[in-house]
Amino acid sequence: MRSSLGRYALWIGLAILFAALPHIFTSGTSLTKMSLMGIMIIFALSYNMLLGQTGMLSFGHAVYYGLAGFMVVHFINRASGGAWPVWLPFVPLIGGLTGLTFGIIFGWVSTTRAGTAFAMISLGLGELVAACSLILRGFFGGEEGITTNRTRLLRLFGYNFGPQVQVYYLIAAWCLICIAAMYAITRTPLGRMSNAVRENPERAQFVGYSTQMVRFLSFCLSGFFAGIAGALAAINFEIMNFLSVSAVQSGTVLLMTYIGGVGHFFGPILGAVLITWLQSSLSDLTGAWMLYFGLLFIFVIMFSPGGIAGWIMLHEPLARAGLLMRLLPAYLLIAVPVLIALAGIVGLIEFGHHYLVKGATDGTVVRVLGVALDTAGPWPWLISVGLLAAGLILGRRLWPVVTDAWNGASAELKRRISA
Amino acid sequence: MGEPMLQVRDLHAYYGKSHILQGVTFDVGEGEIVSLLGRNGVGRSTTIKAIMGDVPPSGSIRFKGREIVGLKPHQVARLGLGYVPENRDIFPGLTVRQNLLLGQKSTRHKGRWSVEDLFEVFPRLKERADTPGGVLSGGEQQMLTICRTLMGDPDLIMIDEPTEGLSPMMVELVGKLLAEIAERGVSILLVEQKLTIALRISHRLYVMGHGHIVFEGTPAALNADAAVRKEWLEV
Amino acid sequence: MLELVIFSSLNGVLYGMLLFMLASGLTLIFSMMGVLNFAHASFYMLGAYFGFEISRRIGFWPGFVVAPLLVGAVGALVERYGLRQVHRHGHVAELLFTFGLAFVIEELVQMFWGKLPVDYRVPASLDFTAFTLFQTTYPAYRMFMLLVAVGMFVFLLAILTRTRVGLIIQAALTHPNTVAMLGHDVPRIFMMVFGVGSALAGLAGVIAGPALVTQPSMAALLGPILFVVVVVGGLGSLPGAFVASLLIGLIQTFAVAINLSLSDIFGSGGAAIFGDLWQATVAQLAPVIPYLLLVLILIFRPTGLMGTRET
Amino acid sequence: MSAVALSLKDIHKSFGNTPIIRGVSLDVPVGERHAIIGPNGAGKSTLFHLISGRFPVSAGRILLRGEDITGLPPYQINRRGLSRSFQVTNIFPRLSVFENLRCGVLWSLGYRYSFWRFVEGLRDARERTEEVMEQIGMTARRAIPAGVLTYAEQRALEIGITIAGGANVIMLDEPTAGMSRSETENAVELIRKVSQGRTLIMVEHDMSVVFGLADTISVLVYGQIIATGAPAAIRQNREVREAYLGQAEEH
Amino acid sequence: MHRFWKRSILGMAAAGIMAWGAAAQDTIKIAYIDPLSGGGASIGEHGLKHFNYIADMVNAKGGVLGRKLEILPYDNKTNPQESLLQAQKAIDAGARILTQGNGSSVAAALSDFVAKHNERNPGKEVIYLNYAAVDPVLTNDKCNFWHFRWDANSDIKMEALTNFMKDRPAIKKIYLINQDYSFGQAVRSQAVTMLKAKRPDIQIVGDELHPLLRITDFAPYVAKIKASGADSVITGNWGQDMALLLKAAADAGLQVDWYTYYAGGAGGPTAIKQTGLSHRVFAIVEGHANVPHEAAQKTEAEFRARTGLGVWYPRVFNQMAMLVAAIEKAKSADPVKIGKALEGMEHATFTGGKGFMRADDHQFFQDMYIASFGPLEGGAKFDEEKTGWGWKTVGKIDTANTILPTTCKMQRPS
Repeated sequence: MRSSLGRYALWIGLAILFAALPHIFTSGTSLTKMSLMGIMIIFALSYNMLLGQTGMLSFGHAVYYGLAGFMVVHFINRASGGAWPVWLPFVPLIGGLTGLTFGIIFGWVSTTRAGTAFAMISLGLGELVAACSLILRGFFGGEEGITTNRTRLLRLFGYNFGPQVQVYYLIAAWCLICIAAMYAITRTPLGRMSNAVRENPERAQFVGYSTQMVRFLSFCLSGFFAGIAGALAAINFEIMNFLSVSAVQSGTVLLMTYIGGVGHFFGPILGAVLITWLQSSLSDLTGAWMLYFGLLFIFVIMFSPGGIAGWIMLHEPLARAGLLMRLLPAYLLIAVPVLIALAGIVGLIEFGHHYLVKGATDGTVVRVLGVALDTAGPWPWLISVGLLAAGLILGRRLWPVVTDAWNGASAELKRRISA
Repeated sequence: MGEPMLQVRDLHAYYGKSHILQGVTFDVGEGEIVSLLGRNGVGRSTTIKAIMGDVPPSGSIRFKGREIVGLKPHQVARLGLGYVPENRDIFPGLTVRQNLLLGQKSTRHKGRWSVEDLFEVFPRLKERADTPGGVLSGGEQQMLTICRTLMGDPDLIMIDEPTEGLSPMMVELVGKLLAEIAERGVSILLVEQKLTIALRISHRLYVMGHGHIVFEGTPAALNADAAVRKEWLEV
Repeated sequence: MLELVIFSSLNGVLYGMLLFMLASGLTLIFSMMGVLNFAHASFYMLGAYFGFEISRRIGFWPGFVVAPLLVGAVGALVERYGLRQVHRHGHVAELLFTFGLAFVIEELVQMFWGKLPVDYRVPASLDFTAFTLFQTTYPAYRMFMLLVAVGMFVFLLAILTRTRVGLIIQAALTHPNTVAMLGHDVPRIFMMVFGVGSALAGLAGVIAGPALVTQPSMAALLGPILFVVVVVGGLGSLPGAFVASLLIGLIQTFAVAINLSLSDIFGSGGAAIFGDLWQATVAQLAPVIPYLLLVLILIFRPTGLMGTRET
Repeated sequence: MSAVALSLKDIHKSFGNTPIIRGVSLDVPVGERHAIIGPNGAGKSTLFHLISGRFPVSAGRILLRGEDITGLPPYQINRRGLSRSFQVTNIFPRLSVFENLRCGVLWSLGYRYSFWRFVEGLRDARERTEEVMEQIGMTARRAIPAGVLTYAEQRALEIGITIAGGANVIMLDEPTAGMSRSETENAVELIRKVSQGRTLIMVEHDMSVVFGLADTISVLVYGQIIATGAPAAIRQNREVREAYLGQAEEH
Repeated sequence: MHRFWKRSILGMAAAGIMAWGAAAQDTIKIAYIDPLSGGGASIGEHGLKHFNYIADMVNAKGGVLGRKLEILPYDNKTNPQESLLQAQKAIDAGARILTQGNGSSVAAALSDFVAKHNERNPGKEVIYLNYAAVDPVLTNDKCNFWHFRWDANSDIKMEALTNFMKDRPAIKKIYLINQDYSFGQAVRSQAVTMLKAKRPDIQIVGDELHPLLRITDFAPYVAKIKASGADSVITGNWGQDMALLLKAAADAGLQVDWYTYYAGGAGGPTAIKQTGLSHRVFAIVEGHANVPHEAAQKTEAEFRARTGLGVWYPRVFNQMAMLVAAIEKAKSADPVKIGKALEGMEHATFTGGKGFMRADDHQFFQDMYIASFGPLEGGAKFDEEKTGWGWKTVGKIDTANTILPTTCKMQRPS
């Protein structure tokens, strides 16, 4: 049995981290980004309750996030100026309940089916709501969406939640609560039976559980947390519009969760942080950021279906045994060709992007590290392809070093365990 | 040529974690009818699937002097090994004739059998040439499956439980077909649970039990060996 | 009114046939691999862009022939080096792979051809009026599209039912293992079907490109509707896909022509409860109808109209 | 006569036009170990699926200790005290041995769908799981994901899950299929142990297992039961011999 | 220089170099927040070229108050929430002037964001210059002091358009087809009201709203238009909805006049050329390439030579010129002072007319043109999208005839 201190250390550490972050990254941008990350962490974790925990692939999860966000915007607008005695920090609950309500309604409809049929129903429901969001202007506010002002509610301890940093702490607190709650749920009978339903729905039936009921309850809970995320988004941005319920938003949370890794609880957290960061930062660097994004996704599916978390956790037993250092030389070695190949790919995409997208108006010449390269000529292409090829060939050559190191370390691990 | 047509040596195969075949060795000679007997779950079907390349085995399988371990099923089939699966797997939406034509590996290759030949052996099939395979009776389906494989002109045909679930009359018909097959110079490896046909038409028999060959000999020898029958075959 | 009905029918059938050109490939691929290919509409878009690129260099007709072949080749490569590798990770991974692929193709298309619609023209040889009815002209190119779509349907049917390759494909759809045992190279057949399915989508793109608009969102516009078609028709059922394509084509077209709203029928009383929904006309709701149909079908008749297996 | 645990009343089942089960009636008394044997394709597994609610019957009634369970979904039948294993190993591959067994325990202890208490905190569930784990001899393997166990271990786990919920009626579908000799012997021991005080219905091909375990044997051929009786009687039954070995064989 | 490399290097450098930051104090930073990737990228990039061109022009003349203008591009992916994040980034980077144009949803979000930001961060105000978002609400119910708009809002455009149409007796039956969202609905309702007031004899034979950017084939709609017997169509459609609509109309041989807002938008000219609707498509604009104003023609030529594209946004020139004037007048780049200087400012427009920024609602009023698209004729020099066709003025509405009342009630900083 773990000591109770050990059990809580992680959570206390996380709380301290959340509290300390605004003092490390102080700019308004960082605060905004971190707030968004907090929201996305909740959203991605709620999505993983479906995909990772219960094995339900949904293409319409944004419905619960978005609808809750809209509901909260309306709620704040109604309650503004002290009309209703509510404090902002409790408003996310309204979102959660909205998500739950729609989770119950749509979940009742869609969890009667599993697998591809479920995925298709979720797609259909998502498209339905998205299409309605442009028709029902009263609720969704048309293309502009609906704005609100979070400072108009009653003050709590003198905070009006105008400054971003206050909102950050509000989000951080909710994020912590939701992470803990969702983690806790994985450790309850329902959480475990969700896993069982994911693994083997038939068997789950034969130990007394209605798979439909398990899926339905997971779906509702997932809707609840997605609703909280949506509410926090509404509070953070003070605006909701039709994009929040759209397929794009549903797709984004799917990508986040999958890239982060569906097999481990912390995977979606990684994914949410990474993808949020990439979305707002990569676009500063390159107009082709979406392409990188898509390629990363395909790469993960093909070579690391467990996502980043899966890859990390592959090393966990080794790390525990203190054998990780044995892999380091091999990893450093393979990093060289990987980086070379990556440079080649980036070159191809960036030169391509420049030549095709900007060449006509901005000229075809690119300066890289002070060297002018004309993308209309062969050189940039030859260099990129050369780098890519060199990286691939070298990587192939060096790959056995990695497998040897891996096998060596695993063998050592086995030896130690059996010893 | 000294080597038998099919030569299986020390064959091992796993199904998941389960060690199904634990060193199976046997031969089928040219023109020979050999039966592989045994109860359910002893690995008879796995043996055939391993030969066909459907289950990855270790060990050696030589067919017509060529090592075939590692080949894909369609490559094995093209070498002249025919397989009639136990569950029949006829294509229910296609007509009888279409099912037969599918057995041909290519339209150019003319083998020992033509559709007309087979219709002659099985007039029932001819009558039903244009009905969908799915509506045939069990016995008719069995005949169709064997015929379909024959259309591929195999040199050796492996048949998994051809008499399973068939009426005595049908069993007789199948027996007749097997004899006809052998007559045209095709070797047969018959996989059976029941002794009925096997004892009657086989040149040699193998009995399998739990991943091994536990008996090898003529039908007469098996008939004489009550211990083997009781231990490995009977109720 | 009659005029509206006639032209709506013509347009509906045309749209339906266009859907079918895509749905047929999607259905075949689904039957084979059990995976709904999210990137299928992307192949349609690639077809249009390839067609455009070839037509502006050489001419429409070479593009008409070459572009689908190119798309088919791309599809085959995707199957061989993408999907087949992902297969071992399970269906979800396969589905997501095609999802990611659709994303990447859209980005690449935007990179190569830009976001704006490209100037993909109807060839001069088909740029005339086929007939005039009630003073409304019907362009020859649309007739041509209809012809190609019908031709393709007949061709596909013939291939599947009349040829040996078709037999093998039909058999491989249900019993891939058995077909392999009979000496047919099933993985190659799969690759081929994927390629042909993609090529059909490409062909649809080549002919739809000039009539509709060739632009990077054309895949995203059609993609979800395609799923509706194959699911409503019944997963894996080619006749089902055909019926559903026409059905949805006609529904979409006729819905546009109806200006009624709930408040027109039941009076404005319901507006208080249902808000804008009450006021929306059927024409406005037209894009919602297919998804409503999809959800209802999946709930009440999960096999689809003509399918045999549940999703 | 002792009470009847499971009673089948003229069960029929067809797939499309093909009848698979053609009128099976059977009474299994409480506490009996009952084996169903028969050649391939006789419909044994189908019969199991019908009883456990995996497939709906085409006609007939199924009574579990007098209660009609015909047409109920599997989980309802399970909750009424009937539990089954599968011919193809059917476990939760990515969950640990302990988790697998605990999944089998939870419902019977009344924890149902609760998401407000930690599963680790459920003392009775833990104890019951430990007990079952001990019984199937897998305590040492508790933390290992079920997917990486050996085949025989997986089969044992399968039995463990089946009995974990404490059902009175246990149905095992070919529990020893694919096992080696020694593994089979262990499995027979295990089955004997866990079926103590319960009603056991099993399908099995290995005759040594059947004759070693069963009190009563029913022979299913062509979707019909052609004989039911004590092992010795079945062995002598001429019809049974024919069904298994074919009628041509005489000596 | 290519942005990727530039940003990578800057990013690396920025970490440690405060001196660079100090030097940057001297520029007046204008954050350009529009789509630079994905769907709207090409439009966003083109807008950016206007700003860069003008900034270079201003800087070449020594800048403003001795300070150079610097345009900082931010990619908002046409997403309102993303825009707010990017706005925050821009503010962190020292930009106090934001500008944006693509999408009323983004504009509404930004306007709201700016108002709240200024309220919550007194002394750090930012100002928002809107060059293209036309939702009337921004200068009516949702107006605020920090938002200034140089494009005529959709009501004003309709006012101008109907003022033009009322003198065309040939117009008898009008069909309205618009996208089903706020802008399309605004176009539709204003058209109905204004036409009724100005030309009660005109019959509105159809009033269609279709889903936004979701139609692949407009043939069914065209069939309806045809069946209605309309002689003119008014549409606010843009993008693919415009192109597809025209295409379907040409296919069906529909012979009507098209009164549009955005026929000149990206892809529009290409589509019109394809359909062969020579001088049947009219657009309401504040200027076009072939307005015979010498300075404008010269700029147009220079701009085309430099970017390969035409001037889409004469209003960006107006906006920037007035910004410069306001900074000079206020002798400060402080947003509050700029805002006050801009209020009520009168200024010559790009095409030589007179315009003014109404203090009541921060809406700029200017001469409007009705232009038709067809083969170049009569000494017109510039075609569009390399089609060989160009715009021709067929009507001009003076500033005075574009003025509409506003409901704006604005709070001004003291």
